Amino acid sequence: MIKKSALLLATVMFFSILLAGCGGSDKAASPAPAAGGKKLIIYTSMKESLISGIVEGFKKKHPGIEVDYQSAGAGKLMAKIAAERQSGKILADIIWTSEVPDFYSMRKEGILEQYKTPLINELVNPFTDYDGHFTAARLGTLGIAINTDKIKTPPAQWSDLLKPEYKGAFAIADPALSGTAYMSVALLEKQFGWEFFEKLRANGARIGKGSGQVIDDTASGELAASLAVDYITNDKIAKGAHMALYYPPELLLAPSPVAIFKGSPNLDAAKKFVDYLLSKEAQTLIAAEGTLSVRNDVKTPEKFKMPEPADALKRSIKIDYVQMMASKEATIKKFTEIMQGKK
Amino acid sequence: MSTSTQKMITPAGNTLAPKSSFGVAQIMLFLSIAILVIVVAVPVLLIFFNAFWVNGEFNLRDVVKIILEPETYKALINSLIIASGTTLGSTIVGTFFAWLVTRTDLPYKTFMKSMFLVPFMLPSFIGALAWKMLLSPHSGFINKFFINHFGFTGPLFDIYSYWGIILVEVMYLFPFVFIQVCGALERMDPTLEESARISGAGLFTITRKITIPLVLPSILSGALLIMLYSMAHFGTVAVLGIENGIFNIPTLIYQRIHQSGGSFDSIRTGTVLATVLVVSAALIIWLQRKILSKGNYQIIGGKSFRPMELKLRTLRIPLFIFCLVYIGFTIVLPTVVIFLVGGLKTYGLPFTWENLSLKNYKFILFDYKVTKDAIWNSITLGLGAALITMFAGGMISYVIVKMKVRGKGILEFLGMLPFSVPGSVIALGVILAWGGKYGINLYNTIWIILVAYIARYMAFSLKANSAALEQVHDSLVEAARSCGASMWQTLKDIVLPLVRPGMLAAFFLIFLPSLRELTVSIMLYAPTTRTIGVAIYTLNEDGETVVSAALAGIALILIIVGDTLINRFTKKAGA
Amino acid sequence: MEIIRIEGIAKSYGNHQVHQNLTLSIERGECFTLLGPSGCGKTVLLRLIAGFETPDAGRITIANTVVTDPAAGIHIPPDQRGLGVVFQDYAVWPHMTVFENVAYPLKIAKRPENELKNRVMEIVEMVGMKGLERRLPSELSGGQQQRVALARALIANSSLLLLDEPLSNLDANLREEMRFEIKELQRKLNVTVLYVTHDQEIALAISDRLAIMDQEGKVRQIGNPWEIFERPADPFVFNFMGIANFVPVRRAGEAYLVGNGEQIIPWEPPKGDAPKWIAGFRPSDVQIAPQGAGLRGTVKRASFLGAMMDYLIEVDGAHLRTSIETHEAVARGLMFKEGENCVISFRDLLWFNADSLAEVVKQ
Amino acid sequence: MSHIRLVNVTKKFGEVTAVNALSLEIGKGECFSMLGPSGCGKTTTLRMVAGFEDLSDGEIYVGDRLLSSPERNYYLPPEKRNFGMVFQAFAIWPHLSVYENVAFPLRIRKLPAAEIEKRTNDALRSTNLLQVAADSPANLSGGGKQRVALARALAINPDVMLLDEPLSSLDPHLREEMRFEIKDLQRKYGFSIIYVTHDQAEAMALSDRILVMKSGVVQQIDTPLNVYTNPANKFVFSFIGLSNFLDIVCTDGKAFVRGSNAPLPENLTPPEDKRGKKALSLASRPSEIDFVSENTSGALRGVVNRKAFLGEIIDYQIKIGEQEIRVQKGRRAPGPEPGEACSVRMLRPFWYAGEE
Repeated sequence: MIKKSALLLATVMFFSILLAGCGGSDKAASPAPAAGGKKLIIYTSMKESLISGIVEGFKKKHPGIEVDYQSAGAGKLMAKIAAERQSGKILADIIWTSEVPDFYSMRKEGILEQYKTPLINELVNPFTDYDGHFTAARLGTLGIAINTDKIKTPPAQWSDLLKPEYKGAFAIADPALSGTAYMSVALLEKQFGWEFFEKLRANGARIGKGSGQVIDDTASGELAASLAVDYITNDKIAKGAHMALYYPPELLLAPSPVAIFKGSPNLDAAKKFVDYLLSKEAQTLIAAEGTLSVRNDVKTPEKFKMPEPADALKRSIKIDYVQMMASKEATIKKFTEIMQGKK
Repeated sequence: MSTSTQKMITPAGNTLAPKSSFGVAQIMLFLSIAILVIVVAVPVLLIFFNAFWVNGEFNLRDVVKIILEPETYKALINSLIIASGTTLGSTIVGTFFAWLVTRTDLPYKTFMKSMFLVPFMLPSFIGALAWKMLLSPHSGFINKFFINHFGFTGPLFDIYSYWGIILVEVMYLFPFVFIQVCGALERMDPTLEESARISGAGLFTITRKITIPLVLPSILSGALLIMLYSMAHFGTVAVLGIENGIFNIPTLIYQRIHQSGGSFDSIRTGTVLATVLVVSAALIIWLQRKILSKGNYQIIGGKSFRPMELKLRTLRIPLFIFCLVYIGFTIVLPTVVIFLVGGLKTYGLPFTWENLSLKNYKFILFDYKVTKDAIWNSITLGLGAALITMFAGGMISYVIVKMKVRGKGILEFLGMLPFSVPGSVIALGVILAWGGKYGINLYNTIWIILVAYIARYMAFSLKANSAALEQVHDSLVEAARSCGASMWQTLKDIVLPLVRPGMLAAFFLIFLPSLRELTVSIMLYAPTTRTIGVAIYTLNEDGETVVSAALAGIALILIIVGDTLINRFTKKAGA
Repeated sequence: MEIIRIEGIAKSYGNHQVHQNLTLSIERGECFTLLGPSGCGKTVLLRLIAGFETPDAGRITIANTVVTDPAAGIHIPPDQRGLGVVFQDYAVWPHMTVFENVAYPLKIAKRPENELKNRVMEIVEMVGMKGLERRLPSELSGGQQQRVALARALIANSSLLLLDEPLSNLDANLREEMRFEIKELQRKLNVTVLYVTHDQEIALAISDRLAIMDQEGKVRQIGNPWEIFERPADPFVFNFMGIANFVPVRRAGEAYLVGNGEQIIPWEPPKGDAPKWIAGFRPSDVQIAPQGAGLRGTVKRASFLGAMMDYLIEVDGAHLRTSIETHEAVARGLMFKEGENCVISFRDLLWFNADSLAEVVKQ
Repeated sequence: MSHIRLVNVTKKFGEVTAVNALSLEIGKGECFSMLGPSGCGKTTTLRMVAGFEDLSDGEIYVGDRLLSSPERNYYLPPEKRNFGMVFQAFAIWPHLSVYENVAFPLRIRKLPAAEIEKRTNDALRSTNLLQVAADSPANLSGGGKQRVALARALAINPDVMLLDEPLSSLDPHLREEMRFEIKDLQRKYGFSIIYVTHDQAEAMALSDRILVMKSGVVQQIDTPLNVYTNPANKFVFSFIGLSNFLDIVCTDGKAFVRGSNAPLPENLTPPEDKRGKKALSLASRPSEIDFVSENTSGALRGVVNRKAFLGEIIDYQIKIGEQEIRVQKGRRAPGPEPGEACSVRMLRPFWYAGEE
């Protein structure tokens, strides 16, 4: 009896493993046909709530094209791309993240396909050196998210963060982990200099983890306020979090460029996706998530109380992305040193 | 049989038979060495190699430089502080509870004993997540409760601290000591204590002078196991430490690799850190051997009377309540919090009916690609690693335990290697070995995680299989040979059926922990290859607290169901 | 006709030389015992014959076929030697029933189902296990497991049976019973048995011939039980075969005096003119009396052991033991108390060279 | 003079009565053995004396001092009883040296250092352990460990020594040696011994008196010789030494060996009080049977089934009727060969009630 049941179990396990093995190879194989030109693969750092709707919309519009996407932090995606390049084949066709300097370096390394979208004239373009290698598909903004239970007077200026209300309760995501956080640190430094961070530090500000986590910590009351990405914050507010997002006059704008990899076997489909992404339909979806569209003809829903895209661009702190790319490590190091009080 | 006797008489028999059995032994030995070399030895050696050789030259100066960097040096110190604190705490807690459930008249002892084993199943990083929700300084439920209701101006306890990390690790690691000490106390010859009593010693004197010194080797071996584990542990420190700038070696390696974007420099820093970790681990193991060899007492034997029970008298009920409270705090409370937070619309909302739903759970299981993939990945990885390791480990153990072939010594050494290599080191080694530098690039695929799991869990399989094989006395095999069975027939008819329970044990010993694995996977995952552990961790890092809590809840259910099924099954098989 | 011939076998493990130039032969149809203290290499020899070990040098021939000869590169594996082996720990496969265990050799030999079944039932009945065929070994006693092992070794009709201390894990009563059964089966089936043991009582009871081996693996004596017990080749054999008294005797002119006293030993003197001798005798070969002719001594210790009375007697500094059946002692008034004087004489006595004793004492 | 006194001692484990109303007195300096098959209650009795088990009923005294009495709700814990005890598995503390093991009971008693040293060394000297005093007991042989256990028990100079199968873990040679040593120590120190064993030869060699026990009930308390030569019942007869039992059937006033139709010889008839019984058991010891000529009075006819040369002894199996008995003779005694018919005479037959 015992022997039988042991045998049975062993058999069951054996077959389950066979199945699992097949399943596993299916998965491993799934990107392969894409490389052969069947499935369009998108690597993006956009959160599920943003990307899934857009992909669904694209599928509806182009039923013949199969699309799959992988959503992860920009750093993780870049590491994967680096590894894929080593093995000689980038599995993705399209990349869409918020880490602008990455696009500059990829352009420099020549792995991006040049595609000047016909829609370019309808768009708000933050890149003065636009040449079609990448196109901004969203204008991310960062503001001050506050926990409305803890902070009663909305912040109007960046310098409000130095008030006692925020003492020991404000955080910026770790720029080593989050691309947007790095962007904001660089922008704020450009505008206000390191002494702004030194003052923040003096008021007990600290480094959080990921850009999402500081927002969740603000929602939970662990933080009174944080430097927050628009659509993540707005998503939580929509779900009932006791938060509000405010923009000081000097706006932190982090464009999210989209690009096609050189040698993509799905070039046609990739171009169609880029165009779809920039279309009014997709941009409306983007705006509905609580972030800024790149189209002037798309209005962000009123409830988010966000600036117009063109206006936002005008208000934003300007920076030289190429130079920013070069000084990334030094900036992060300096920031960390200041915020951890090592200096 | 007469045919075989005839065959023996004919000279043909002599030339044919001996060659074939010789070949089998050699093939198995070769395969075993090959597996261990490829899976374990090469990755580990590559770490050393890459740490000390730069551009083909031996370079110690860079190594020293890296180690002397404040961050590295601090991480090493942190690793030591956390590991020591955890070891000390767990040893005290584990020994105390083991003593309580084996040597006293505590009520419901067997139930208590099984409850104290529960934390063994719970992944400590999920525990850390739960405790973060309970004790983060401003929003932790317990801290908030005290601030709101008792007029506390600050938090009762700040979990983002050394104390917090150590506390959480103690809660989930103490069973290592508990199990060892319980076992030793249960097996201990009760007349060792009785003879002390008749010598005139009271019960407390006996506990102090006889019982504790005698189980000291077990206590130590459990303690060092914890030390080893804690030194190389990623999850708890990642969840609770990074916030406050507390890094240990694994989290620092993770951060470096994460930031590398594929650049080799940071991997190299990683290799130096990993070397430090391996050296510390080797030191700990050496220490353990040294201490154990000195005090490995034979304390089993004699007629088994019921061991004497210390009457707790007035302390009986208070200690019972204390145990219940401990269990409530370490097991029930965190689990409940995980499930409740997993049901929230968004983190930070109070637990009211309108805020709670099963939507997140549904989302994770049916809609969310990341988590769906993660669950599927973990299950297939677990099954794959368990199955491969079960068979490979079975074969290797057979060669080590049973076969008399030349070259076995190497195998024994290689077989010991996986026991001493921490998970994050294996991960790094696997990146070096399979990252494309040597022709095969598995980086960013699921296969690299599989390879790493196999390397990491080989030790478990070797242990379980060897234990099973030790039980198969040589004479059982020889009896079959003398009955006319060839070596293959003997393996098939006698050895395999007898070690099947051991192989099954190995399978589950690997399958279950790999379901919740984090330390290795976090270093190796790619966007497409998240495991459950990685998904929980990254979702939490991304601020998807409620989703990550819900996934953690589902992981807990998976683990508990799996464990229960296995206990059922093994009990049935054992009966 | 010999069935096993062992010629010049050498075997060592590391630095430990177990056998050196060992030569031995075993006749067809006999029950031959290798008897020696633990560690004497008797089990190693059995394993060499069975093929579980290979010798460093020498040759083993079974039924005129050379089965192992390292010089010629011959090593026939155990499964091709056609032997039955019974192990000390039974080695009954725990996952198989009694029937499956016993049937295994025939299954390996691919015998037809029908023949297999009949043969198994026959042999199971022969060893007294009828009705237990469906049991698992865990449901059997030690003695029953040993019977299964025996049946398994017998079923293939091999003409040679190797038994490695098969009874040492059984309790005393069972051991006694089983040794007779083995002997009877051997006679009935007319097989050759090579029996390895350290228990001299079993060896005497079961063997046609036995070889006594010493710690170094050397064969001290080969002979039938009577020869071994009554005509030991040396003190080692004498000592090994039962409780032995060794009393120092010194020559003083023509007289041979016991211990350090002046009493003349009442036995015919040794042949030879060495000044020092050892008188060896069994406790039962000593006659004790309250007075009369013989050596005068004192009872140092009187132990009542049930059927026997055991006395330790001192004669002029030499100590010796005697035993006498209790009923005889009671009937003849020989119940001595400690401290009483007595007189002893001998029924039998062997003379040993005083030097040859040294090694026995060492042990 | 009685030293240890057990009055009506009873021990129950749940429904099972392990020891039933046991009363006995042991004299000062006496060596008293409790003998019986495993599970007969002998160890439980010893453990009650030691204080490891509570009594269900009855009282235990040493001299005038009460040790245990459930009735009076009195129980002196083992550590206060001042006994020496030696356990089967030695129970030597492996983490302490030989010296420290022996000194332990003295240290517990907080004696002055000089006193501890003297008494420890005395005990070590008596047990021939002085030269290994500093060693770890792990390096000692079984006999050495048992000596340490003895020395430890001796160190406090106890009045009473409790020995729980102290020799059964040793090999036969050592067992014999150690039992003489125990006896010597007793002579030297003059303590009383309560000795628990299932080995009858050991009990007989060592004891002044033996208690034979079965299922918690005393069968006989007597000197070793009396227990052997005048066993109180069939159980005692069978438990002490080798024994033969022949089933005897009585019909029409005549007695037959079961399976034989020849009535028993005249000189071998059941005693008066047993003649009415239908089934009897004729008991004899293998060493107390002689081969005699056919017409000897009281001889039984049989056939030699088997003859085994065991060295000192030749062991015969004789078939009488359908039953077998064993006969053991010295190796010099003449005897029949297998297959021969023979006549045997029992020197001291015993009659017991048989199973009908």
